[in-house]
Amino acid sequence: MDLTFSDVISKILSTTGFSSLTGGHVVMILVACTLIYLAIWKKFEPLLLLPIGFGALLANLPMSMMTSTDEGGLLFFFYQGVKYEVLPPLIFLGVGALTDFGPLLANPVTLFLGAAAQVGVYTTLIGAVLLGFSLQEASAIGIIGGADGPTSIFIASKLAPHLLAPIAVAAYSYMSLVPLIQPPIMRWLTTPEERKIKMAQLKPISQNVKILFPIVVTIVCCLMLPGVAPLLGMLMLGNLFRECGVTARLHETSETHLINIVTILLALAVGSSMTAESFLKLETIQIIILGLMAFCVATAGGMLFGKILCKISGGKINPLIGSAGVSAVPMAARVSQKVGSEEDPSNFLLMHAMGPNVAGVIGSAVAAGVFISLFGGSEPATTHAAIDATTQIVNLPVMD
Amino acid sequence: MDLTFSDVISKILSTTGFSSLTGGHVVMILVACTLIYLAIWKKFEPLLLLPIGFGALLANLPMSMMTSTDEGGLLFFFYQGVKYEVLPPLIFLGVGALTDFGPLLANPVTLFLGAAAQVGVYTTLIGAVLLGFSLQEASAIGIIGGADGPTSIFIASKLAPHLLAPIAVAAYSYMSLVPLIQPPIMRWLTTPEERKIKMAQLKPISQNVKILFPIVVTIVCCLMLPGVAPLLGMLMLGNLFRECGVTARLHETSETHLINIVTILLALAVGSSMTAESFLKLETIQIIILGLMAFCVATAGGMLFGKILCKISGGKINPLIGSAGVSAVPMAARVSQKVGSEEDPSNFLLMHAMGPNVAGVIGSAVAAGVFISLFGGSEPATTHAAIDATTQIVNLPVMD
Amino acid sequence: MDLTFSDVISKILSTTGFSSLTGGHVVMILVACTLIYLAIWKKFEPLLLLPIGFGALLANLPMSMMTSTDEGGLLFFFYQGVKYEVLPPLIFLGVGALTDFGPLLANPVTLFLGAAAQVGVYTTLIGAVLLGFSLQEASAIGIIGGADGPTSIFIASKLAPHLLAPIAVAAYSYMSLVPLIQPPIMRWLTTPEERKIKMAQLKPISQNVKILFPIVVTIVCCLMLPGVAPLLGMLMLGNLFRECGVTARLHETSETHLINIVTILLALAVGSSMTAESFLKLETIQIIILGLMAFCVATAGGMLFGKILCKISGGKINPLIGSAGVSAVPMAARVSQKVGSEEDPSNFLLMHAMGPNVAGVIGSAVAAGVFISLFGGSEPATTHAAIDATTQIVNLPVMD
Amino acid sequence: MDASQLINSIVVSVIALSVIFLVLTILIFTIKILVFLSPYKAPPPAAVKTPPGPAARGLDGTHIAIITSTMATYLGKSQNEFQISNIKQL
Amino acid sequence: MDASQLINSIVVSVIALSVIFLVLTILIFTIKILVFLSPYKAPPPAAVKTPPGPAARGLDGTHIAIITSTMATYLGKSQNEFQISNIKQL
Amino acid sequence: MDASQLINSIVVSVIALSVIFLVLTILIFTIKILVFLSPYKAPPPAAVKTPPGPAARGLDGTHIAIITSTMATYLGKSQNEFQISNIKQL
Ligand code: NA
Ligand code: NA
Ligand code: NA
Repeated sequence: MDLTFSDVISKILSTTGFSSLTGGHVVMILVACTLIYLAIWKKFEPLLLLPIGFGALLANLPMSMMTSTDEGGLLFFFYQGVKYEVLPPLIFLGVGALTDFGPLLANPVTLFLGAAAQVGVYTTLIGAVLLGFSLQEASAIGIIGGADGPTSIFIASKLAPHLLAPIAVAAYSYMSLVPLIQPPIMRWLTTPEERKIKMAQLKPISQNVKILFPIVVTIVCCLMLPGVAPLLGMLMLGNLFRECGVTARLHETSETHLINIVTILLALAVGSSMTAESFLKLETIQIIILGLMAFCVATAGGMLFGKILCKISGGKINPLIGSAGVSAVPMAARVSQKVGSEEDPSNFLLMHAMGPNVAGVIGSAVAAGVFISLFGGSEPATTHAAIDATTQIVNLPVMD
Repeated sequence: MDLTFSDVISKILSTTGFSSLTGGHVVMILVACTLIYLAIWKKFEPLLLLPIGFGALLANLPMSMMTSTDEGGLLFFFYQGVKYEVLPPLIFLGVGALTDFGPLLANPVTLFLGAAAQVGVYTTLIGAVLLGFSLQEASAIGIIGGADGPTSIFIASKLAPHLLAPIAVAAYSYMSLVPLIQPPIMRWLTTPEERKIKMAQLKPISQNVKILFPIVVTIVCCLMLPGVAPLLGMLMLGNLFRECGVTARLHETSETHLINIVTILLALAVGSSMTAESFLKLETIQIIILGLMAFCVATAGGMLFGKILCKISGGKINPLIGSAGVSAVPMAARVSQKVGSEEDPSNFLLMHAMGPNVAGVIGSAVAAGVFISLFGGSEPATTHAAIDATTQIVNLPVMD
Repeated sequence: MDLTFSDVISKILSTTGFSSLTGGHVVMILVACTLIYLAIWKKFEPLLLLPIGFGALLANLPMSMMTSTDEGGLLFFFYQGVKYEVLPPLIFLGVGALTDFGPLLANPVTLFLGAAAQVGVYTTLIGAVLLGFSLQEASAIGIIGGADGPTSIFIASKLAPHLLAPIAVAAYSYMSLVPLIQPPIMRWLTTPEERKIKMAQLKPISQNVKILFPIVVTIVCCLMLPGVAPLLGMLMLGNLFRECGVTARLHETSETHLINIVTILLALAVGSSMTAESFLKLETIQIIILGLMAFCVATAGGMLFGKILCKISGGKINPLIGSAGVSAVPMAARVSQKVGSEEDPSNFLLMHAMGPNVAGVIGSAVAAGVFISLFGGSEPATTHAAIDATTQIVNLPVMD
Repeated sequence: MDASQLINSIVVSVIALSVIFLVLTILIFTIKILVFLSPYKAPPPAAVKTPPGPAARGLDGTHIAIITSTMATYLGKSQNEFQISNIKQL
Repeated sequence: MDASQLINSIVVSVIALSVIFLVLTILIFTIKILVFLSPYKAPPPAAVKTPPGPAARGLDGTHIAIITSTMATYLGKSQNEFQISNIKQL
Repeated sequence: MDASQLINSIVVSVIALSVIFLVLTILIFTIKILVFLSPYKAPPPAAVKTPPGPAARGLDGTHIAIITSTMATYLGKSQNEFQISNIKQL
């Protein structure tokens, strides 16, 4: 059989991306470039949004076999780490290694602020149900208000994997927008006098307490909400590596190259799920609006509880640190500092705001645990998923 | 269908860990906390025992799906790296990159001390058979006397996976106890005159010998005992990265972040296999007692052969370096140094003891190879395992 | 049942490698040692050829279960990363993070030199077809002329996996021989006057162009040749991490520990495929000869196009930089510098040669994309491979 | 969406938020107990605490202080403004 | 190997090389457009640009220049021949 | 456990230990051959052996020696007690 010039040319033409480029691809390429633009030039969570955007770009170059569902493709393999929920806990291992819970331990009452900010999760849940989402979907959307990327990805891949991409993008985008979203709400809910409150210096904490804290939190929380064990357990293990003083090697690796490698794989995988079919839907716009609402209500929830604590403590707690309860570490704490110092430049709230800030991480992990307890273990779904997994693995093609 | 408050509350209550907490769980949580305590406050091999203990803690928080057999759980995935024997060889790659075989090459006769210390492996094997263990199980228990964590895990997961957890815990615990276990035996078996022997300075070794050594060891040992290839091959490759002088990048990665990442995964996986059913058994206590015996006899074996070498060499070899043949690098070598300098503070045995110390690593790897040759390849077991593996992989559920 | 001494001894003897050592094994062990020798003492691409050689050594120690096809063996697992084409793109992520495309952007016409050097690929392809190879095989052999290890491995594992080992070895060996292969051809094809041409200093390039370049290249090339997306996409993502200025963490990890870890796994996997059956064939010798031809013709192609550019530009471009179009970064560029400075010691061509040098990487990635478009997606092959993969995965034994 | 879904979501929200407050309240008390059991003790003030690196190599803080003050004298600068950190023993 | 395979390989080669030149030509024009749209602008010359590390810690280039010239004087060496890079503020 | 298991375990132990001694004896002879074939040669004493870093950058050992001795003079310390390792050429 002879190949003629026209045979070969038509073969090449038929395999270019142009031959199957659709409007959906073009729009998604623009969306991907927008994410990359926001990451690089607007510094929106670049460590996540840049590879998410690049993954989305690759996934939407037609015929490149780079979507999360192209079996045997490169990003398909990375996506398995999201689907089987291996990568988000490893990110949390690094987050734990990077987190100093000292300010929280010095002022444990700020844990309430991390709890109060979760009110954003539930108003959003109710809003999502009103818009017609199922309870599972609404829960995954609500957790955007937790302002915690890995938690959002973990819950979305568990309860509503078809909404993973918009939820992850909304979560990371709004985390970057915290310095714009929060200050108006914070000023609106506080009086200048409240904003001027100076807080007493934090008590130092003994090393033993810092070491025991992650162990105790793991036992208490995972006994009550077992579904949160992968996330919270890894977060606390990372923190234990940090505080125990005898595992410097593991601490260093967890907070540098391990979290970096996992971030690259996770972000590309999330990006690879951003196909036109999954992203260009009314639901995406609804999720983006609901996500904004989640952040706003979470901020307000933290602030209002901050005001309550202020009253109860006899004016010793500045309500501005309440907004840091949304987590979004450390941006939200910096916002508290900034809004406070606008009123009184000599007011240093940063360390005080770090307490509710890291409390917010625990708070949304606990919120995630409640959702898993409620919706996570239904028997039929697992069976169905097992069949799914079987089919996927045994049909895995070698790409050639 | 409406959810009532009582529905939701009972759903949450039914999914708390308390609902299925057993006495076994409580005891194992205490065991896990004990391991963490020993790792942090007693500095018992913290790089391994801390994550092992934490993995055991997570595995025994009921319903958290964190045991090594909870298909689809996080630690289940890590455990596959133990089960398929990928992680221990990668640890050995890093160990090789960290090991200087120079003192061994300068005094190759010390390899005999690494061989003699394996006598602990075989007396323990016989003891285990006397207690009713099968030959395979007894071999896996005996290798605790090799004082080499990755080798113990490798052999246990091959010959007696149901005993993996107690074997790993015993191996790492006793390695930490070497400074307590060895000195009485060493003093009891030597005279003050012997302990005062000063050894001649080690000859320098040419770089070419250091480069050729790992290659030659690989060829010789793997030809004679092919089953040891994954362990010994990776150990020697790591050492070749170190000595060859042209792969500094690979050497650095092997001895830092690669071994650290693998250590985290391996230790969590080992910990996740510590369930009440597998750990709270008479066998565990037997293994712990046999393991102590293994260390003691191994120390004595090395010492006695050290005395023989002392005689043969006309008093040029201090028998105290014999105890370093158990491996437990570098603690055992430091113990030789310490016991020697107690008798004569000007006696520096450390570098001399490093020879038998690294010889002990090779010795127990060779011992492992013999076990694999004898018990490793029986056809029915493999077939059975293949069916097992198939079942496990095709039934892998997505967790949700 | 009693084990007698003779039982046990015969069991051990029957499981030594000697019992099944063949001439093929011996020859391959010598080949492996030759590769290790070349890597260490002749500094032939030691980061790759040392672990390739060591992997080949382990694979050919009989009964060690270390070949790429020994299901359940250690290197079998690493080999899956080659087979499913996960590892080469991750190497390219690191290569992109290490590459400065500035000289190319300052003088974009040098991209033509990277294209012209691909002529070596196609003359080799034709030569391979003349020797009886199929078109797919010939394409995989031809890409050796691209002088790019990961590209060669990627294409070989896609189009001709049975030729992977000789192709990878030839590619890396000849890359090391560039300083010997190229200068005679370069001197033969140029006049002393041409070699003395001094080039104008490169224009500086704005940071925005450096950031936009990897994004645009990805879109343009992957739209036209979607099959190249895993390789080129990762290359460009790595470069984006480097240039964007907001992802320093990911950049550092990509260019150090991630690429190092992947290199170890990839090289061992490639080495593990070097069995006597796959390597000791006439085809290997043919591939080695064809590979040399590929490098020579590629060099000549780059030189001749360099002469054309020299003419067109009115003598402003020194044709010596053309040979750098073969890629083999940065050796080929250094060769251009060296041959130029031999003629005139004040002539600094290095930075000018870096343009075609990195262009050669893009050029051979594009050449790979054309091959994938032509031969990569035939339906029957994929089906067959899927069945293969299924069989392999479901039959995976636990080694014991 | 029917009314029952809305009611469900409200029920879930109220209970979930209560659970969060319950869990975090338990954590607060746990922390207070921990802090009570293991209060912070200020470390005893080390008389002349020196950087461990050089000291371990035989160069103690005194040498560094001498070098620093010598250079400070020549430079007319406060000794607090710079630190010599890379002196190694041969 | 029959003649048709040879012809096939030549056809493939010619077209593939053409495609490469086509793709890279497009890239060249793309680069030229990018460079045209975003030309290089020299950064404004910073009056006394100092290494960021020490400066950020309160030691500016002046201090380093003084130390350097002092040592250079004693050593009779050009100041271009060495650099003090490891002074940190305590 | 019956007696045969015990006998088996003793047989296995004796043979295994013998194999270990056999293998390690072979290794000892291999090492001795390697050391014989490639004996250690002391590197020729470089007249003024300097750290490669600075030397490669144009600063040879002489400069460092001068700086070291100058500082040593001022500090009244032996030159063996410290090392300047971080001078880089600009
Ligand atoms: Na939160
Ligand atoms: Na040992
Ligand atoms: Na190339």
